[in-house]
Amino acid sequence: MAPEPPLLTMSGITKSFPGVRALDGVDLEVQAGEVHCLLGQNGAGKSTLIKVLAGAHQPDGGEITWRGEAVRLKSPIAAMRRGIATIYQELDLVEGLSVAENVFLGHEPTSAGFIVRTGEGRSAAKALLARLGHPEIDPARPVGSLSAAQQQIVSMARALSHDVRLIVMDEPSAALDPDEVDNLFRIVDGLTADGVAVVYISHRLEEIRRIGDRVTVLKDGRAVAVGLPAAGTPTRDIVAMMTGRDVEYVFPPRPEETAATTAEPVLRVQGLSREGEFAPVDLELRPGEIVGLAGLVGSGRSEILETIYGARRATTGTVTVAGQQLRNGSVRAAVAAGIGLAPEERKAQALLMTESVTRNVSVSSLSRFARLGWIDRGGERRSAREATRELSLRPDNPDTLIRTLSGGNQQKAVLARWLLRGCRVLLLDEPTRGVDVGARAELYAVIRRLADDGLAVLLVSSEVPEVLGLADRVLVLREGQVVHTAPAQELDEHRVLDLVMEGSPTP
Amino acid sequence: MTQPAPSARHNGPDKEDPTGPGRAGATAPAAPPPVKTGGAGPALGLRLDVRVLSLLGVLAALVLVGGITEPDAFLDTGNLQLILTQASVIGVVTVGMTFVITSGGIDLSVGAMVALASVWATTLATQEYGFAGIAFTAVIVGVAAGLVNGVLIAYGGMVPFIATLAMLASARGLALMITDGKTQIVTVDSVLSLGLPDSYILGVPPLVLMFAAVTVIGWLILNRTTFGRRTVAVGGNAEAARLAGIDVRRQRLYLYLLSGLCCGIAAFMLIVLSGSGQNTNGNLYELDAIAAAIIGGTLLSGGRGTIVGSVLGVLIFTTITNIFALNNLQSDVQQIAKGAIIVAAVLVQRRTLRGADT
Amino acid sequence: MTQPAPSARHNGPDKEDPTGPGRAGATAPAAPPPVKTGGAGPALGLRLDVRVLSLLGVLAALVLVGGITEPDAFLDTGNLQLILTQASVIGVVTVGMTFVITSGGIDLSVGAMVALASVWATTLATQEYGFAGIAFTAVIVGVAAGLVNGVLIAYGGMVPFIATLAMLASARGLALMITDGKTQIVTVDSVLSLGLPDSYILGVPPLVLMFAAVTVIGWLILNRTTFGRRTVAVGGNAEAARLAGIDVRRQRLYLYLLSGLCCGIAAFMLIVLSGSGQNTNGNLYELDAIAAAIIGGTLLSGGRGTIVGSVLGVLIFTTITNIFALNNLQSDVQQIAKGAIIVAAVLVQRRTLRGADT
Amino acid sequence: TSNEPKNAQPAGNSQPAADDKPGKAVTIGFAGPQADHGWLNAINVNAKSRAEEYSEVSLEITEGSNDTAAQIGQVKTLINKKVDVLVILPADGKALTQVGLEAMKAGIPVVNLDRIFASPQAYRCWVGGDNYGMGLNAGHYIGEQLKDKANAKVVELAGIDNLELTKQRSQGFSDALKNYPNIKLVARQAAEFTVESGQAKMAQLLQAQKQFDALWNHDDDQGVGALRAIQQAGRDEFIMVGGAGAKSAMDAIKADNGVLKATVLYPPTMAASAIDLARALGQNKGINGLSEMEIPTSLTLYSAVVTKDNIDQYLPTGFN
Ligand SMILES: Nc1ncnc2c1ncn2[C@@H]1O[C@H](COP(=O)(O)OP(=O)(O)OP(=O)(O)O)[C@@H](O)[C@H]1O
Ligand SMILES: Nc1ncnc2c1ncn2[C@@H]1O[C@H](COP(=O)(O)OP(=O)(O)OP(=O)(O)O)[C@@H](O)[C@H]1O
Ligand SMILES: [Mg+2]
Ligand SMILES: [Mg+2]
Repeated sequence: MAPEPPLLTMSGITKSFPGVRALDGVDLEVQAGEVHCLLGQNGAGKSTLIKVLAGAHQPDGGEITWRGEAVRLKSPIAAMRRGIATIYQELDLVEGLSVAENVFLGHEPTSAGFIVRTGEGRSAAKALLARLGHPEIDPARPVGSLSAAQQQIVSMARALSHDVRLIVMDEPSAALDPDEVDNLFRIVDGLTADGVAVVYISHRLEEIRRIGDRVTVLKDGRAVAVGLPAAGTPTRDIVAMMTGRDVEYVFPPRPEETAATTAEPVLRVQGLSREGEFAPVDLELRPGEIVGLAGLVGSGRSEILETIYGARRATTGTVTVAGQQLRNGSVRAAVAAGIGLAPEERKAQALLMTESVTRNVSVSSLSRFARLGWIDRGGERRSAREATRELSLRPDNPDTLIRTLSGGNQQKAVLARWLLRGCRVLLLDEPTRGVDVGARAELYAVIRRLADDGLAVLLVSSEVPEVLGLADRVLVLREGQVVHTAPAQELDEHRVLDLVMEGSPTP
Repeated sequence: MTQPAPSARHNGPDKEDPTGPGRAGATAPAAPPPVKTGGAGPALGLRLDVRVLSLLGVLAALVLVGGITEPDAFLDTGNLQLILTQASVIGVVTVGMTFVITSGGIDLSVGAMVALASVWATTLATQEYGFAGIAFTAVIVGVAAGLVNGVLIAYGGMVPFIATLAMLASARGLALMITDGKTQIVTVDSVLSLGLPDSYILGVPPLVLMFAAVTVIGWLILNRTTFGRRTVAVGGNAEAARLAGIDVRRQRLYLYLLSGLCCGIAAFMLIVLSGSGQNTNGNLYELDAIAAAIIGGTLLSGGRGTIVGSVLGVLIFTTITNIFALNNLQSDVQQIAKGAIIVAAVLVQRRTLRGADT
Repeated sequence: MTQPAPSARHNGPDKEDPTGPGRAGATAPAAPPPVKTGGAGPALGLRLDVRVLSLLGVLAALVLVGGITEPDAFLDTGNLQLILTQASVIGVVTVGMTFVITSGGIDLSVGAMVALASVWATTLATQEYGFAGIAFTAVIVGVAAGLVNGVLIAYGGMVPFIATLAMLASARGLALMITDGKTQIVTVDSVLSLGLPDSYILGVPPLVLMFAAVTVIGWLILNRTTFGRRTVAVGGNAEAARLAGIDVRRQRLYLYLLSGLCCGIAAFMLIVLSGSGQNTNGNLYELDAIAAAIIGGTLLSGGRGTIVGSVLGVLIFTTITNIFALNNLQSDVQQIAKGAIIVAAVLVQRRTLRGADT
Repeated sequence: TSNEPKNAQPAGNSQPAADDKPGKAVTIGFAGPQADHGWLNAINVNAKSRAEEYSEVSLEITEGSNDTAAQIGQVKTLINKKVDVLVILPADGKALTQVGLEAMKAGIPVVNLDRIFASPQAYRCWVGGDNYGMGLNAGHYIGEQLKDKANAKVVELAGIDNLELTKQRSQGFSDALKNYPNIKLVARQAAEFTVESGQAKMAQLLQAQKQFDALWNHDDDQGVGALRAIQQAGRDEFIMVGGAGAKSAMDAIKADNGVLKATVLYPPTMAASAIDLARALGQNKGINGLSEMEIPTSLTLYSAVVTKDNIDQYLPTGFN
């Protein structure tokens, strides 16, 4: 292969935030038409690097060469003009605007330079969505009413609405179903065939294998490996480079003889339903048992969890904890009975971002540390620290601001909250979303250990291997109905996917 | 039984945003949101209509009350002209305010800017230049004050509440300095006559026409131009707007400037209406304009704005005042009733919207 | 090169709530927030100190100006007593307001509640019950008005801005109705004497002591109790607070009740200060209290509140007024200067904080 | 009055009430409401220009405020500054009684201007207008004009309802009308002493009352707006009586080309008188024209009705 000049070269990029050196001299080189994967643990600096590339951050130092020419990308517009489009990790859509308006935000088709040609925008958006395999998304719909997966498609359509030579995708698959991921990869293939380069970030290493050409690994703001062949490098090596240690990327063993089979169920859900969201569900959870809910995005798994938890009001049915029926639609009743929820959206639904780890952990058990409302802050801090230590949360400093923790550690803090509260039933919604491989393995171990200590766990995850690997028993959900229940050992990925998609309309 | 909020979920992947959940958390209500946005999308158009309809319903109820209590005085052309004229000045201010609030900001200085523009435009020196002098000065002073707000907020990084509060104090002080507390009577005939029945066009007072024009232009800008699109984007998700290549700061600057412009126009209209300029003009316009915009359906947290709703909000408040006066209610009863009507209107509206949703 | 603002993203749920309590967006600054809290955690304590220090710096600068321009009148015990007394009434209101804002809400009705409580507590009928009657009535009326606010907001789902605006109108109307516009003189000697120099304790006026007590209690509640913790949690992320098992609605109810309580206390203090009850009392306290809280460092979007900062904010405003009065500045100049000083203080503070951040 | 300066003539009777020979130096503290209104501004102008006439008098004027607590602070500031005499025009008389007492206790004589303190102990001398009398005189004037008309209708455009003086004016007005059983007060709305509110409220009143015979407007400043509304409605079937005595109103009365036929005075010259009294108090003098050794404790001004007939006499007192 004749060495073509690279499309993009970034060299010695540094970037500091107050108190953090996010990038410490990173190099990146991307060829036209390749899929270049960017790997690294949470907080390694991947998103920061691509924000520099997108013109959203100004680097403190380093050089960017674009098509052989040194450039400064002063603003997102400057990058877009050169053909660099970015799909950000945090969806960057405006919920109040329609799909078409979002796709063309900032470069609307106009008459006289300022009057928006709505019709033109809609048909162009429709064409883009069709090209992405989603003609069913109505360009006039407000983006806020779309599912996460659909929003991801809109972000993609926005990137393609520019005349691109390089598309950066920051964890695009985190919110997608397996078949959606297949679709995404088809699009990526189409792009690279046209000579467009793709920078791809994901914590799912198997995806890298499937589409990646070359890999750059970041660790603590430095590139520890640049331009490795994606196919030839063993997973173990990549993980070792990312984490700096050997991680057993396996699920913790199930106990031989669970109490689950014998004990009385601690949680009993009978005929629970919510109109328009899910049909009546029956479910029993025994102490020590992990039950997985598998299903497509939008199949109603989160709704089931939140309804059990009382965050949504059930249309029919009851939830019973240790023989005691819970008041419908009351989170406080659920919490008092010993249910804990680690919700899907950590930041929006679980974390107090401006607060310390201690306060995030203790928020559900405040009255335990209080006499007449007066908080024993020493006791609070000690207990919170105990709980976080038990889950080996890092850094081991209870005064750290929660927002500075990596995704995996934030998730541990949420678990610690319920550990401290002393709950009997734990509802976990996508506990590993956006969490890196190393932390993931730790989380699996923690969850299994909690179960072994007698907790009943109900787990929702979009990653089928995770459900199969971690759960003892699996409920398969399709369009709000439980279609199959079986011990995890009796299922495999294909079988689950078949069950999940059977009869569902082709996308 | 109150229903717990169906925790509307934000459909995104893990948000690793280091700046935190920002203001959204603050806005999550404990009570169920009246408009669920889950479910079918095309309903949006319908929903906006439902909101407008519910406002029209409130207005219709008021008209009914007015017609029943004071059939002669309420239901006649003169009173319609009166209500619309009374709504005009604050209406124009509210259009500007709607833009600012839609972008997630607030402008407490509108009343003070109206006062400043109205007194500056009616000094003896200005009046020498006649109609054009007065109109031009009013608009320019409004724009200049808005520019100061915009620079402080967009480039000085001040919180809009504090920056415009400072402008409130300064502009009122400056207005007082200019007038020395005196009422400045307008002697320019062409300005004065604009407020008299002779210049009504097909029975419509010119001030009402100006209000209508500002409304229509405001609606077009908000709904049909890139400027409006960007305003909504900045209010809905400023970071997303920035990443989409919008110059968020410049947009904010323009928005406060626009609000100042509206205040300048309103000041001119007030000069025409009252035949004078006074430093007490525009007293508490800020509260009236914000209240009208919110009642109309503009989100105080930004990201959604409706000019039609704002105008209906203004008309509702003006009609209430009109009915009170026609019925010769005294100040105390008026105020008590006003508070009660606001509460009733909002609660009824919430119910309607929730009903329409199922 | 200024760095583009990492403007706070909202990633909260319930963005679409039309009447939700969210004014927060309104405050999202265009530029980086004055206190960046990203980065290392342990610095938090230090940073708060920096903020307090910067406020103390502003105060010191003002004292310097006062001392230079009017050395005799400014720097004496009488003037110190005066400044503190002046700060007391609005200070107590601001403590309540700080809680409400910290929880992501707002209370526009504080001034009106002070007025209502002060006139109710000074009717002839009430005065018959002497000291206790007056004090008790003032507090109860404040609490009752706060309760109405709380119910409308927490359980009626009304936007705080609108609900408390309605209360503003109604409470002022009711106050006017009670007094019929007349000022109600207090004839109870024990109340009157509390405002006279004879009852100063070690030179400290009782009103200042009451202010100090409210401040200390407020600080303890916000920083040392579950109530305070929940207030911050609700303001920081209401949805997360709800899912963590906090009864967000009840918390909101209590918070508006607390604000009403503070207004009741302030009303009693104002009765002592002025020896009368008047329906015009507390005029524009809402703006003053909000401004003091924000200048002090409480986030208008909720999730961060500081009693110490609020009190310093009140003292800054009171000192400015005092210096103006001592220097014989007239209303116009005073207002212009006040606006300018607010802008200068905020910009200086921002610079200090940014400096301390690196 | 030989050494009276010829410049800076305040409106009205320039005859100083007190002995005009320079005496010992006096510092007069002056606290008034916020001068955001024509009449209040005239008060300030009168006080200032009268003080300038005396070389030995220096005036300490605090910034005006309409907030009780704030004004208390301002008076206390003046007490702390140890002025010799205080002239206080309170935003609310009763609410400032306490500071008045405090000042008197501190040995500073207080001249209470216009809005009266609740306790006579709180001032040494009170000078002010007569709000009740103002309403009474307005009522009598209108009564006389309409006394032969059957079923006469009268409309009242009041000032700020929050102020006690508004209630007093309204009370006097309705008491006067009781003498004329043929006259009925058919509507009353309160404006805010501003042109804007005067226009708005008057427009509503005109809409509500299709025909009436007389209008009493409490304040000539808001009267500018009221007249504008009347002009806009094209109405002229009634007579209008104003209040306070602004220059613009007097000009209109003199021109006699509109509905405004009279205004009831509430003379801002009282501020000049207050300065005279304060100076005399500071110098322990009596006042000219009275045989008393001491300054009287109370001086109520007469609210004259200015009409076309006597306009020339009062025109110089009209304020802007
Ligand atoms: N705007 C910011 N202000 C302060 N610190 C920041 C900011 N953005 C990122 N950081 C910090 O920089 C480091 C790198 O963050 P970055 O988001 O780039 O990591 P990442 O590799 O994308 O992680 P993840 O896999 O979790 O997405 C982290 O320590 C993060 O906390
Ligand atoms: N806040 C919301 N606003 C709009 N639509 C919503 C909201 N929450 C959920 N939905 C819709 O409800 C349906 C169910 O989505 P949800 O994501 O809860 O399902 P799920 O099975 O839990 O999938 P996931 O794997 O994404 O958690 C989706 O179609 C989604 O669009
Ligand atoms: Mg990232
Ligand atoms: Mg889900």
